[in-house]
Parts: sequence; structure tokens; C-alpha cells
Amino acid sequence: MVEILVVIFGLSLLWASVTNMLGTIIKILVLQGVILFAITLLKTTQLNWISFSLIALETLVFKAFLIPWFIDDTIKHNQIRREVEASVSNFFSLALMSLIFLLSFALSAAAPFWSLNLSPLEFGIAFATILKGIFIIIANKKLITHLMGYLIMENGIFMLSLSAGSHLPYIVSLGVSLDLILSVLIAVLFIKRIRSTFDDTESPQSLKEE
Amino acid sequence: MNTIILFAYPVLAGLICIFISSRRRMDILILLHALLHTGLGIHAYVNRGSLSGMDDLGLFIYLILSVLYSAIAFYRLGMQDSTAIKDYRIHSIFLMIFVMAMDGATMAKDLGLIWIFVEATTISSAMLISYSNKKSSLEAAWKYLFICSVGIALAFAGILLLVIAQPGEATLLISHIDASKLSPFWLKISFVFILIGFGTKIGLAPLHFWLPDAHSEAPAPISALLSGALLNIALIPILRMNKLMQQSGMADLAKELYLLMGFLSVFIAAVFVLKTKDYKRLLAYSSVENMGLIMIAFGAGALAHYGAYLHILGHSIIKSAFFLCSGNVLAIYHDKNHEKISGMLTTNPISAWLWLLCSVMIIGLPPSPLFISKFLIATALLNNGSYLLFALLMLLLTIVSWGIMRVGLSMCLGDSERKQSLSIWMYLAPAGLLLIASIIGIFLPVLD
Amino acid sequence: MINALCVIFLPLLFMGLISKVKAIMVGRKGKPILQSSWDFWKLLRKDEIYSNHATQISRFAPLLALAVTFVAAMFVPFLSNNTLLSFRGDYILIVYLLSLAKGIMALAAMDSGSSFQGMGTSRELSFTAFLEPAFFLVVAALIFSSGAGSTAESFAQQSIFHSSIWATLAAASLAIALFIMLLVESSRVPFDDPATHLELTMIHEVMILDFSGFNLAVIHYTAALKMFIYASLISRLILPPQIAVWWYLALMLAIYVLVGVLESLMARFRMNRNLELVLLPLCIALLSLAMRLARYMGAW
Amino acid sequence: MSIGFIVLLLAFIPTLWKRSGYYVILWLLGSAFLAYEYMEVLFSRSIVDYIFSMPMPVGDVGIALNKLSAFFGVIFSLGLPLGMLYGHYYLKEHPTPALRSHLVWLGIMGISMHGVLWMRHSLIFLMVWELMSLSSFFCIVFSKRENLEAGLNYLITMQIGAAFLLAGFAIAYLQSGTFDFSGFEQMKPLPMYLILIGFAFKAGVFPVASWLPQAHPAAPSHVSGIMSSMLIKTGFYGILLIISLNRFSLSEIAVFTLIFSISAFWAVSHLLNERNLKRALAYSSVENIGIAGMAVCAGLLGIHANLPVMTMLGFCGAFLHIFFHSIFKAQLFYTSGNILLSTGTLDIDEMGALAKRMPYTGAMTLIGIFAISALPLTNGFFSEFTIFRAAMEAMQIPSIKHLLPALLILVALAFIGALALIAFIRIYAVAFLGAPRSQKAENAKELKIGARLSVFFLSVAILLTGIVPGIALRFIKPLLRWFDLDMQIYAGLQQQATQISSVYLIIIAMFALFFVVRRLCVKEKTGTTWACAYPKVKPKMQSSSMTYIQPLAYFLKPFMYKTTTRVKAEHPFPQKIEYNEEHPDAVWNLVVRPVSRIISNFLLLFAGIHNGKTNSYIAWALGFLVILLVWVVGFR
Repeated sequence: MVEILVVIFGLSLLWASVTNMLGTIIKILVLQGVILFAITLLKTTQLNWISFSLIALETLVFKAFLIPWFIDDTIKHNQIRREVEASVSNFFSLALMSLIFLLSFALSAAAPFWSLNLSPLEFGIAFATILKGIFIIIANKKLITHLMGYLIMENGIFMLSLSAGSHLPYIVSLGVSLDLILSVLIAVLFIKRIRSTFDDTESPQSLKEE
Repeated sequence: MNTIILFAYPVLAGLICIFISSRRRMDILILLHALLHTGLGIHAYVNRGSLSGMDDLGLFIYLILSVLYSAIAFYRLGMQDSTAIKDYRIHSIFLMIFVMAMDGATMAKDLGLIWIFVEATTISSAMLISYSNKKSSLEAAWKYLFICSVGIALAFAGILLLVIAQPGEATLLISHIDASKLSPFWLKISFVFILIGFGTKIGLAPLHFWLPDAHSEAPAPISALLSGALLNIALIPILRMNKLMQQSGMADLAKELYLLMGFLSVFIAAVFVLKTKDYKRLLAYSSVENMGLIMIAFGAGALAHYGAYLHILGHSIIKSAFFLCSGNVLAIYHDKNHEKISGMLTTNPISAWLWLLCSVMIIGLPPSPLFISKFLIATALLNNGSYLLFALLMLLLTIVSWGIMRVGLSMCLGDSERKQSLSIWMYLAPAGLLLIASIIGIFLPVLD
Repeated sequence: MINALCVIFLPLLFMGLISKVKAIMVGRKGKPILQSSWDFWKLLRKDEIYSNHATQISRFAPLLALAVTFVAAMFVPFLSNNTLLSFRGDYILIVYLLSLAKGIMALAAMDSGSSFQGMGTSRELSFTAFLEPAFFLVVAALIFSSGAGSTAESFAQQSIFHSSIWATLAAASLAIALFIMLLVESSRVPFDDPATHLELTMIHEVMILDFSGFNLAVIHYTAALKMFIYASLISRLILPPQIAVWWYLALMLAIYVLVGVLESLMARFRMNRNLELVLLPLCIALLSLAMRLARYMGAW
Repeated sequence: MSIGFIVLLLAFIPTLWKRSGYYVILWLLGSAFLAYEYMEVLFSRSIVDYIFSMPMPVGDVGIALNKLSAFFGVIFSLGLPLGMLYGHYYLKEHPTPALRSHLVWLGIMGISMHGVLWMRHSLIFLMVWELMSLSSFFCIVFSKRENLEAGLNYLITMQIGAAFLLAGFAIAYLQSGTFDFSGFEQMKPLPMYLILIGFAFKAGVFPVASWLPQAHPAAPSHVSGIMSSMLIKTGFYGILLIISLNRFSLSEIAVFTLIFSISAFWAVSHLLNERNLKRALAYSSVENIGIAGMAVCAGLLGIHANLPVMTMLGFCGAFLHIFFHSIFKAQLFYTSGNILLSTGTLDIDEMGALAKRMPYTGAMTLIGIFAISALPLTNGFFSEFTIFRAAMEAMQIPSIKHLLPALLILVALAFIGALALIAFIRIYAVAFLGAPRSQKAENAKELKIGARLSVFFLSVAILLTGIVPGIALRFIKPLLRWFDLDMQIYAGLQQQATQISSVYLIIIAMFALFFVVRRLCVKEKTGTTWACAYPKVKPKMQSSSMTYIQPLAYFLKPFMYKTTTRVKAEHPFPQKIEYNEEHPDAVWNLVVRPVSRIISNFLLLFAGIHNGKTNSYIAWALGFLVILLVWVVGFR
């Protein structure tokens, strides 16, 4: 069951690399949030209301609802054009995506797995997600896409943390997600301000050594 | 108890700030915070552990932070500020939050907690950097926030990998981790992740790109705090990981990575010290260089450890004094291009001499503590028999010091007819820091 | 004492001799040998005229030069081998006293701000640059492994009359070196022509263009004295230690005649090649030192 | 010790009110105390030795004097106050806005110069050493923009030198386990060479002496005087320190001899066609250090060939030359400072006839010139006399491998001495004699008595130690005993000194006699220059400083580096024909400049990575991450 979800999660990455629309990526984010929620639920052995609420907060509320809504709102209110405008073509990014999968599975194949709640598959997908997130950041110029890449990367990390979820103290995981949401908030704030001052949705590059 | 006070005060003060609307009062509040901070630090130094379970390393960084913070609080008394009171209020509040987050980082033992606090520093200081609503500062803040967040996220991945590396019941309290049971494979990978993640925050090449932008765009006290305190804060987790690496017998790998990043940083610093036209960027690059030196010190072996800590101490104090001086220069000329500035010795002699002294001490001429630390680092390098690395290091350091001195001289010398004086606090704060630094450099303290 | 006397009287006499020889060589009768001494006396009684640029230097320089050369002469063996003054390493003092004289005279020459003196002094001084090392090498070759300390010993104890041909050769080569140095130092043909009518080509004469009267006399006398010193060094080098005085006198005579003959047979070298020729004594001295060394090492 | 240094520290107080007068007085006082201390150490058995304990890495810091440092200390404590005194008047004539800071740095420089002599702990020594470089750097810059380049080059050169010292000290520490100088006995070659090179940077030895000709003309005259006559001696002090603690093989000695003679020759070949007065003096400092070094080499040679006489004479010559050089070089720099004040130029081709305009300075400079070109009656002669004798002593031994270095010393010394004589005669002749060559020289005036005071003292010292060298010999006697040299030979030398001074007396007496005679029987007239009856002699017709060395230049062409700029005449009525010839420092122009340019160009290749694109920054991070991962996983 978990494996299937994980695979779907991985497929969502492929989807992300073929899409051209920001909206699609937002959908992907929502999807990933939901999947993560499901996986967490399935993985947690003893379920009390604290952990449940915590998991729900982390995944459903933040990842699947709040943040996508922010971003969607930002896109609407800042006249950001809805194409991704990646500097690499879809085919190329697809190829790269598969390469990333290759790398991460190679790594997970090389790795010794002791802790039971982490399978090579999960690790591979998680790692691939992290790399994919960074790759999205690199391949795009728009601030909003940078943010999305960052979020996908965060999802990958969260997936990684599922393995250690039971070990992480609640305070840590809570703090982590709080930090995440805060940083996203501030990032959105900055995007708005940059939009208003620079009158541009791409990341500014006036600060350099000329 | 003390800890509670330490964390309660900023909250209260922040609340008060919301209701008062006089700059002076906010400055006073911050000054009080700084003094409280210092007092608690001294108290903790006198009888250990009065701040919740802070170990020597934490206390060391904390005390440096206190010194810088008080100096900056005094410096702010002298600053002329023309922004709206609203922004100023936000600024003050976030300043206190920033310091609070750093305190947390110094106290936390659990890597996860450290991570949280470091991320918190990123968020709060991003607000501080974008304080003056100029385009450039906004851009700098964005880059700082984004790059550091990505880096920090990688660091978190590393922390998770550290968890994975532990068979069975895992923990993130370094002191509780049993190094012998760790899986070397995962440990290596997690170390790489953590090094790169927090290395971004420290500003080690090639992850340093945010640093010159942020340092040059932030207002002087903030740059001082960023460069003097924040970089050290980001050092803490790496140092804690370092213990782990040593225990699990992978010290050599760690050392190689340190040396690699250290030399890259010094090299990058040398390149851009020649290139840059902006004197605050120059200082930022010199921070990159010094952080690289500290890394080299940890990579060079046991002989240099005293040197490394001395270097952290000296660099923090001198560099923040330097940034405060740059604030003076900016207040005089309202221009950050050093080629447009000359004759400061006649325009404002005190700032000029402060600037020259700062440059002299940052390039490690006595009575700067950096002199001793550089000597020790070099000795350690030679002790490893890596003569070529030594030669390379000396060459790069010479280039850096040439650049810094050239800029300083060309700004200070020359003739100009205008005279301008600044508030006394803007002289006292950097001068005091320099004094402390030279005292440290002459009567070397016993560290750890 | 006898040395002092001959130092005082002989130099001018020998200068007269040279001009006599030259005259005879070109078939003239020539002026009497004592002529140069009489000129000396006449000049002494004349007044002096100075350029209005001239400072005190050109007033006292010739006197200092004379005094210094005189004292230098006190270290040199003339008729008798036991000199007035002598200590270990006094040849260094001699060289430096002579160069002091040269230096002060160079300054005096430049004093008048004339357009000619510059050339003369610069040429004269650039010769020194090579003569000093040469002289030191000569002395080094002389005292090499002979324990001799002072000028008197080192020159008087030598002679070219050795059993082995090589030793003779070495000593003889030193003598030749010294002779070339004599020609240069006392500004004789082929290095300098005192009798030419074109000041541009002269060295010593052009230096003293602006001198007159007493000081001119002193300068002439100093030059003669210097030449005399060299000549007598050569003869002392050639002759064995204990030998009758007339041998010495004869040899001195021979040297001066030789100079005269050379002057009337040879022409002056090109000015800018001179300097390279001045290197000659240096090389010769080195060679002879090498010979002695080889001999000591037991080459034969 | 404490009293002296406390007084010197007190000297900083008057600077607050810019009262350089009190400053100088305090310096005189403190130096008197210090001089007493040094004399005590030098002439009596008393040993000064303090130990301070410092934390872990530093350990116990020994602060002590030995005979060597005491000897240099005496020189400093006599020379510095004179320099300050001169500086007081110089600054009065030549006012500066930043007087206060200048005095402070001057004081720090002086104190650290003394401090270098006291330190026995290599790390702390290096600290004081750097402080000395730093303060002298600020003294050179003198808060003038035009000095920026020279000062910066000086500072960086000193940094590189310090890096060598640092490496040497560190390795020595790693090998001997102590920071104390006692650990320098019988060192391994590597650290020893590093340290020697490091000191050579300061002492001004050939390949690394290029900072002197830049720094000295830039610095205010009292500073350049102090630096050239005393500060560079600290480098020589270091070299002597190392030499006194180690033994050397013959090949090493030969190499040292070669280096020092090349250094002296390089200096003199630049000196020959230098037009800037102070730069010429700077070159001559390099030359004199080279000569002193050759003397030391002669001494080492004597040790190696066990010729006690040669050893004795060599070291004696070295110390004497150091001592004398610190006198006459200071004197010449101060006089050149006075010339600068009254004419406003340092180019000798713009001077001329100064001896008539400034008779006092003319006379003093004459003395200095004689001393620096080692002519008899001045002190420069006696030291070179001793060195020559040392080299000559080698002729007593038949071994060719000892003979050749000695011959090198002999010939080089004679040749260089003669060239220096020419150079300085040229300088004096062009600058002081003949007709004034420019308007500046035309209306030059003698300065007030104050500026001439220390020049006067130094000139008296030159003549005194020149005519009675025995004084100087007695002064260095304990030093020679400390190097445990043969004291009978010393007695012989002492006796020779008396003989020489008697010879001088004869000369003086004879000269006086001639002078009186001439006075009695000669009447003077003055007219225009005769110059072969050429009607209108113009100042331009005098031989300039360049034509003066033309014969030598013809011969020494290969050793004289020059850059020429010329405008040729192309069409029959040329508008302008121009030929301009410069003689810059060869090492600097042919080695240092290109190398530094190459380095900076290489570095600037990487300047492009900072293009303000966020995604490229992230790309760097990712790339680095992947590389490290691959390396760590795959190769470790």
C-alpha cells in the first residue's frame, strides 16, 4: 500500500517535469501533500490524537492546503503569467528527471538499510524529490517557481523524515514545520514586495560584481 | 530561571515596542536587552550552567554575541535614521528576535533544535536586511533568504540521514549518540549534507554567494551582527558534528573536507578582494576569507585548535568593528564605491584612523589576535608537512591584505576640503571593540 | 731620509727627461732636462685666477692632493728599502690616499662649471674603477704565500730573477701590469696625450684647464710624484732586495725613457676603447696569481 | 630597561597637544636611560634577563639582551633621538596636518625597534617585528596620497618577508620544541634558510631589496634617515644572530659571498645613474649592507680555514661598517632633507652650485660623501680597510677553495668601492658645484640652525671616528670577545688604528703647511670660467649627471637597465625631437611587476562566477553537493 503511494509520489515528479503550467505544479503540490499524509498515517504504529493532529497539521493543513493556497493567491494578485517558462525544454527535463531517478536509486542501492521504517524505494524517491526540487529552482527564473521548487524539495525531505518520524521528538517536527511555513510566508511577502518594487516576476540580478 | 528571563525579555520588549512610538525608547529597550544579555553571559561564565545546560562552546559563542550586541546597541544610539517609525519598530522587534534565535542556537544540544533556531535566524535576519526599502536591499534579502533556506533544507536532510545512520532507537542529542554503532556510510553522507547546508550559512565557497550581497546591503549594525555572530552560530552544528566524526574515526575525511572548503573560500576572497569596488562587499569577502581560515584551522589538526577558537573570537570582534566603521563612512559619504571616496583623513580623521586600524588588524598585524591564530594555523599546516598548502595560503593571504590595505589607504589619503563629524557613539563602539581585540591579542585568553 | 730627499727632487727631473727623450726621438734638440723644474718655480710665484663659480674646493684641493700623495709616497721604497712609514696592509692606505687625491681633484675640476672638465673627470674616474682592483690583485699576487705584510716588504722582497722560468714569468707579468697602470695613472700615451691641442681628447690636462699659478704648479708636481711612485714600485719589484743604488737609478731611468719612447712611437687609443684596455692589468695580475697558485700546488 | 621604556611611552603624551619639542626631549631622556642599560650590558658582565609567562601556545617569553643586541641597541639609542631631533625641525619647516598621528607612529616605530632587540621568544619577536614594519609603513605614507604606492609595496614586501620568518620560526619550533632563540643553535638547513631570507627582506639584500629605492624617496627625510641607517639594521641583526648560533659549510659561505657581492654590485650599478638624491642614497644602503655582508662572509671563511686573523678582521670590519654606516647614512639623509627643504627638488640635475648658496650644507655633505665612498680621513675608510685586510689575509693560505671566495670579496670590494666613489663624486659635483642648473637652485638658501644641528653632530662623529678609529674599535671590543675571537689580533688592529691616525695627523699638518705657504705667496683674482676661452659659458653646457657616467655606461651597458622614450625626426624640418631615458629598478620592472600581473590576471579569471543569478548560485551548490557525494561515497 505504502509502496504504491510512494510510486505515485514519484510519478508526480515526472508529471511536474512535463507540465508547462504553474497551476499544474500547484496541483502536484497538493497531491504530494495528500500522499504524504496518507503515508504518514499508514506508517504510524500507535495513533493517539496528538500525533494525529500533528501529522494532519504538518501535511494536510500546511502542505496540501495552506501553502498552495498562498501561492495560488500570489499568482492571482501579482499578474504572474501562468506558464512555467523553464529555460530547458520538457523533453530535456524529463530525461534529466530520469537521470536523477537513476542516481538516487543507485545511491539507495549502494546504501545499507538498518532501520526498518525506511525502504530503498522510499529513500530513492525522497532523494530524487530533493534533487528535482533543486533542479526546478535552477531551471527557472521566476521567483514563484523558485518557491515551488523549494516546496517540492521540502516534500522530499519530509518524505525522508517519515523514516525517522518516530524518532524525531514532536517539538522538533513541529518547529520544523513552523519554520517551513514561516519561511514560505516571508518568501511570499518578499515576492510581493519585489513584484511591486522591481515590477518584475523574475528573480532580480542587479547585485553582482561587474 | 536565567534562561526564562533571557527569552522572556525580548518578547515583553517587543510587545512594548508595538505600543511606544519613539525611536530613542526602542533603542533604550534594545540597549537594556544587550546589557541583560551580557550580564547573564558573565553570570553563566562565573558559575557554569546557570544558562540551561550551555556547554563551553555554546558559552564561548554566546559571550562573543553579547559583546557584539552591546557594542551595536550603543552604536545604534548614534545613528541618524530617517525611515518611517513603523519600519523602525519592526526592525527593532526583529533585531531582538534575531538575537533570541541565536541564543537558542547556542544553548540547544539537539541538532534538530539547533536547525530550527538557525532557520529562525535566517527568517528574522532576512527581515532585518530588507529594512531600508531599497531595491538592492530587497534583492539581497531575497537571495539571502532563499539560498540559505535551500542550504538549510539540505542540512535538515543531513540531520535525517544522521538519524537513519543510527540503528534502532535514534536520537539527535550529540552527547547521547553512540559513535561506535553508527553506520559509516550514512554518517559520511549526512556529514556532507550538514557541511554543505550549514556551510551555506557560514558562507564557505562555493556556497557564499548570498554573503556579500546581504552584508553589503544590510545597515551597518546588522552587517556587523551577521558577520560577527551569525557565521559563528552556523559553525556550532558543524563543530558538534566534528566531535562525532572524530569519535567514529572519520576525522581525516572531515579534515580533508574542511581544508577543501577553507582553501576555496580563501581563494574566492582573494579573487573578489581584487575585483570589488564596494567597500562593504570587500569586508564581506574578508569574512569569507576568515571563515575559510577557521575551516583550514580545523582541517589542519590539533595544533591549530586554539588558533581556530582564537580566530573565531578575534575575527568576530574586529570584523564587527570594521562593519561599524563602514557605517560611519556610509554616513559621511552616502556612497559605497570606494573609488569615489578619498581624503577621509581630513574629512573625518577619527573614522579614517578607525578604518585603517581595522584593516591593519583584520589582515592580522599585531596587536591583533588574528596574528597569533594565523601563526598557529601555519604551524599546524607545516606540522602536517603540507608545505605547498602553506605557501599557497600565504600567497592568498598576502593578496587579500594587499587589497584591503589598498582600499583603506586610497579612501583615507588624499585631500578634501569638507569636514564632517559624527555622533560620539559611532566612534566609541568600534573603538571599544578594537580595544578589546587588541587586549585579547596581547594577553592571550585561555580558551576551553 | 734619503727617500724623502729623492721624493722631493727627482720626480720633476724625470719628467724633464721624458720630454727630452721625445724631442730626441723626433730629432729636435729639445729643452733642457731641468726645464720642467724651472717651470714649476715660475708657476709657484705667479698669481691665481679663479672662475666666479669656483668654491673653496678648488682653492685647497690641489694642496690636499699633494699632501696626500706625499704621505702615500712615504710608504714606498725608493732608493732605500726601509721606508719612513710602514705597517701591515698599508698598500690599502696608499690606494685609498691616491683615490682621495683623485676624488678631490675631480671635484675641483667640476667646480668651475666649465663645459670641458666633466669629460676629463669622468674619464679619469672611470679608469680608477678598474685600476684599484688591479692594484689589489697585483699586491695579492705579490704577498701570496709569502707572509709579507707591508708595501715595502712585498715589493722589495720580490725580484724577477728566479731559478724557475715560470716564477720569473709571473713576476715579470706583474711588472708589465704595473707599467700599464703607470701609463694610465700618469695619463700618458697611449691612454692620454698631454701634448695634444684638442682639449676634447684629453683627460688629465682638461681636468686642470681652469687652474693657474701656484695651484697649477702643485698639480703638475703631484702628477709627477704619482708617476714616480709607480715607476719606483716597478723597479723595486724587478730588482732583488739587496742591490746597489745605481741599479735602481738605472732602472728608473730606463722606465722613464721607455715611456718617452712609447709616446713618440705610438698614437693615442680611441677614447671609448681605453676603458677595455685598462682591464688589461687586472687580467695580467689574475694570470700571474694563477701561476703562483699553480706553482704552489706543485704544478711543476 | 623599565625606566627607559616608560619614559619613551611617556613621550606619547605631548603628541596629544602636538608638542614635538617635548616629545623629542622625552625621547632624548629615555634613550639616555636605554643607552646606559645597553652600555652596562655591553661593557660589564651584567646580564639582563626577564621571563614572562604567557598562556598555552606561547609559553614563557624570555626578554633579554646579549652583547650583539646591546651593540645594536647603543646605535639605536644614539641614533633615534638625533633622528627625532632632526624630524622636529624638519616637520617645522615642512608642516603636515597629521602631525599627531605621525609622531605616534614614529614613537611606536622607535620603541618596537628597541623591542626587537630584547625579545628572545620567536613568536613575540615576530609580533614586535610586524609592529615595527607596520609603524614604519605609516611613517613612510605620512598621510600623503602620492606615497600610497611606495608605502603599500613596502608593507607587502615586509609581509612576504614576515611569511618567510613565520615559516622558519614555525619549523624551528616544530623541530626544537621551543620558541626561544636557544632553539636556533645548530638548526636544520631549511628553517635556517627561511629565516635568513626573511631577515634579508628587511636588511635589503639583492633580489628582495626593491622596496628601499621606492620607500626612501617617498618618506619624510627624518624617517628615511632613521630607516636606512637603523631600521634595516634590524634585519642584519637577525642575520648575525642566526650566524652566531650556527656553523656553515664552505659552499654555503661561498653562496652567501656571491649573493652579497651581487647585491652590492646591483645597488651600485643603479646608484651610478640615479638622479634622485634620496633614491641614490637608498641604493647605497643596499650596497653598504652588501659590503658588511661580504665582511661577515670573510669572517666565516676565516673560521672555516681556521685563520684567526681573517676571522677577527672580517667580523670586526662588519661591525665597524654597520656602526659607521648608521652614522654617515643618517647624516646624508638629513642633509638631503635640508636640500629638499631649501630647493624643493631631489633631482640633482635641477641643483648645481648649492655649495655656494648653502656653504654649511655643502661642507657637511662633502664630509658625508667622503665617508660613504670610504675615503681616508673619514670613518668609512677604516672599516673597508679592515675588510680588505681580512680578504688579503686569505692570501696566506694555499688552499684554492678558500682563496677564490676571498678573491671575489677582494675584487668586488675594490671594484664596487671605486664605482661608489664615482657615483658620489658625480652626485656632489653635479648638485653642489658649477653653475646653478635651475631656478630652484638659483634661489636656494641655507636653513635655520635647528635643521642643521643633528647633521652637525653626525658630521663631528664621522670625523672623530674617522681620524681616531680606535674609539670605534674600543666600542666593539666586547662584541668581538663575545664572538670569542682572538684578542691579540685585536690589540694589533688597535695599534694599527693609532698608526693610521698618526698618518692622518701628518697629512693634516702637511696640508696646513701648504695652506699657510699658499696664503703667504698667492694673490687671488676671480673672473669668468675660462673653458678654453669659449666666450659665453651657459649652465646648460655643464656635463649633466647622465653625461658624467657616459664612459662607464659604455662599458657597463649589460648591467644597466634603462627604459627610453624618443620622438624621432621624420621630415626635413622636424617639429620636435625628443629622447628621454629612465633607469628604473631592474628587479622591480622585470620580475616583480610581471609576476604580480600574471597572478592578478589569473585570479580575475574567476571573477565571473558572481553573476547575480540566484539559480546559478543554487546550481553551484548542487554541483558541489553532487561532487562531494560522489567523492565521499565512491572514493572514500
